[in-house]
Amino acid sequence: MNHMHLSFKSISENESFARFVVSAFIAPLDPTLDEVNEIKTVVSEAVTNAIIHGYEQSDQFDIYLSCELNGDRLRIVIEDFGVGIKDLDLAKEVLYTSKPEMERSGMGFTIMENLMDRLQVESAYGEGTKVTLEKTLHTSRSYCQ
Amino acid sequence: MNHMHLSFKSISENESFARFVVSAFIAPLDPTLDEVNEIKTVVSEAVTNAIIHGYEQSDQFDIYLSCELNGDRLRIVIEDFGVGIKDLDLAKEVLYTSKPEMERSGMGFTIMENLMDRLQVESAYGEGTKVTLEKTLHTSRSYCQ
Amino acid sequence: MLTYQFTMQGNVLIIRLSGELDHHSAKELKAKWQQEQRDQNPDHILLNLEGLTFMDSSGLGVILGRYREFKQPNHEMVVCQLSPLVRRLFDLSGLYKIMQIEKDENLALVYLGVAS
Amino acid sequence: MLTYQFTMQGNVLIIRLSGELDHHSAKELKAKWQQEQRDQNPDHILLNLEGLTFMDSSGLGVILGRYREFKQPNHEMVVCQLSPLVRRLFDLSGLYKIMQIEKDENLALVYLGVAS
Ligand SMILES: Nc1ncnc2c1ncn2[C@@H]1O[C@H](COP(=O)(O)OP(=O)(O)O)[C@@H](O)[C@H]1O
Ligand SMILES: Nc1ncnc2c1ncn2[C@@H]1O[C@H](COP(=O)(O)OP(=O)(O)O)[C@@H](O)[C@H]1O
Repeated sequence: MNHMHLSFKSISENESFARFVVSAFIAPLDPTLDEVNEIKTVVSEAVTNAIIHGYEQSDQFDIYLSCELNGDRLRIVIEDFGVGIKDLDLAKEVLYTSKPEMERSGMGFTIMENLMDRLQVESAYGEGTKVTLEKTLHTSRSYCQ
Repeated sequence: MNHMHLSFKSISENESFARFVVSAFIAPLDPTLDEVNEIKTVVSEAVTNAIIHGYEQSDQFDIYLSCELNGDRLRIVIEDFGVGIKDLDLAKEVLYTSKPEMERSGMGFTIMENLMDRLQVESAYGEGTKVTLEKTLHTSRSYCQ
Repeated sequence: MLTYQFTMQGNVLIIRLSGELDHHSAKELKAKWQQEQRDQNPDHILLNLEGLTFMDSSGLGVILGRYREFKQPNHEMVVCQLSPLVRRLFDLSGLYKIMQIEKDENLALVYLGVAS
Repeated sequence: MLTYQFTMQGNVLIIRLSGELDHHSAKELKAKWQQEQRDQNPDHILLNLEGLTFMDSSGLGVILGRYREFKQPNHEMVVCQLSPLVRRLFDLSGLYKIMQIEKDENLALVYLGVAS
């Protein structure tokens, strides 16, 4: 069992920082490179959404990221206290984006859903959004145990 | 200006995690490899102390690490809510250690003091210890500005 | 960090990306790419992703954005050297169906009729 | 992560460390080192730090601990391949004065009278 809680400024420089932190956190499990890249991708999607949509690119707020490892089961929570999502079903649709003028692809939630075992989105309009991502890592270490 | 706040479990696996997080946080400043290694060293000293001395190797507690970047000025705070330090002057003496049986070298504070511009230790016996480390990074980026 | 290299080969603008393509780096890439396109006025574009160590849906967005600006009957845009994960992102988004994907630069140049 | 390689060359136990030597990895290194010393019963020890990408004061502690156990008039322990930062840690702690430091394995073996 291991866990960590992180908060950081909502600036785009911190997208790569967040990816790096999560990959360092899971490193002791000796995950495959593919797994690391998948995890980095979903973290990047959720953190980018918090910056662009949640906080509408204001750098005055913080994003909250926590990770929990239970054996080889990883849970990642990414939370913002920004604008929130009015229509969650619409938001999760493939290719739907509320910011096409920013060249968003509308693929964030679809990618999170596809690369992880489980995606849960909780959001209250005007209050914020909490994304929970779960995946069992098929690491060399867990195979050996 | 950038900042981050991190908490993580007091287990020795997280010593390298803490080092990595701090080096990823300062990466956008493009610091020299020497500077990165110095920063990693002092973070490792303070986090190890929190695990060994502060929490006496119990894995039931959390360590708090925060970083603040103001231009090229870096401030790192590492805090535990463990046993605290009775005699701070003694603790800071070169080669003094309260745990020689664990092969501690008693060099932690001396190294932090030498590798950083400023070291501040606040501790209350029975309440915990807070170590503040400061350094101006002589990064390529700050030279260019 | 993302780095890019722009080269003209015949009437083809070759764009080689290295490093991490995310929302942060996509902003700068878009500006440089548009500038280069204006300056060089190429007939075709070849995008080589071989050097990418990371790409997410912001990468899809910037690529699709350029594709939409550029694509005309006499203008082709080809993408090559997709990692398995990037290939998966192209699949999920349907980009795989609308854009021309090739294995490497040589095959892409053959496709564009500029074999080397 | 720390990895180690133990080799006997004549009467010298050569220990080569790679990776990160901190409090976490020092615990395991101590056990392996003591075991190897018992098994091989060397006259001298040569510690090569060339492969280390990180070392802090927990590394000083485990090295000093082994030095204290081993050092006798007929037993020498030599350390080589210190990075500038590790060299600084040795300086600060005074270890630089009490232990024999050499540039590389060859010079260390010459010092031990086992030139290769
Ligand atoms: N953290 C968030 N806060 C507010 N709205 C969000 C957040 N995350 C996603 N959304 C909404 O959901 C939509 C779909 O998100 P996503 O699938 O990631 O696509 P994209 O980011 O490309 O728009 C966004 O366009 C936005 O309207
Ligand atoms: N976080 C802490 N909590 C309690 N005591 C501490 C803490 N950090 C340091 N100390 C005390 O200060 C002493 C000196 O610390 P340091 O110079 O790092 O040497 P070492 O860790 O090798 O003992 C320790 O032996 C311990 O008694």
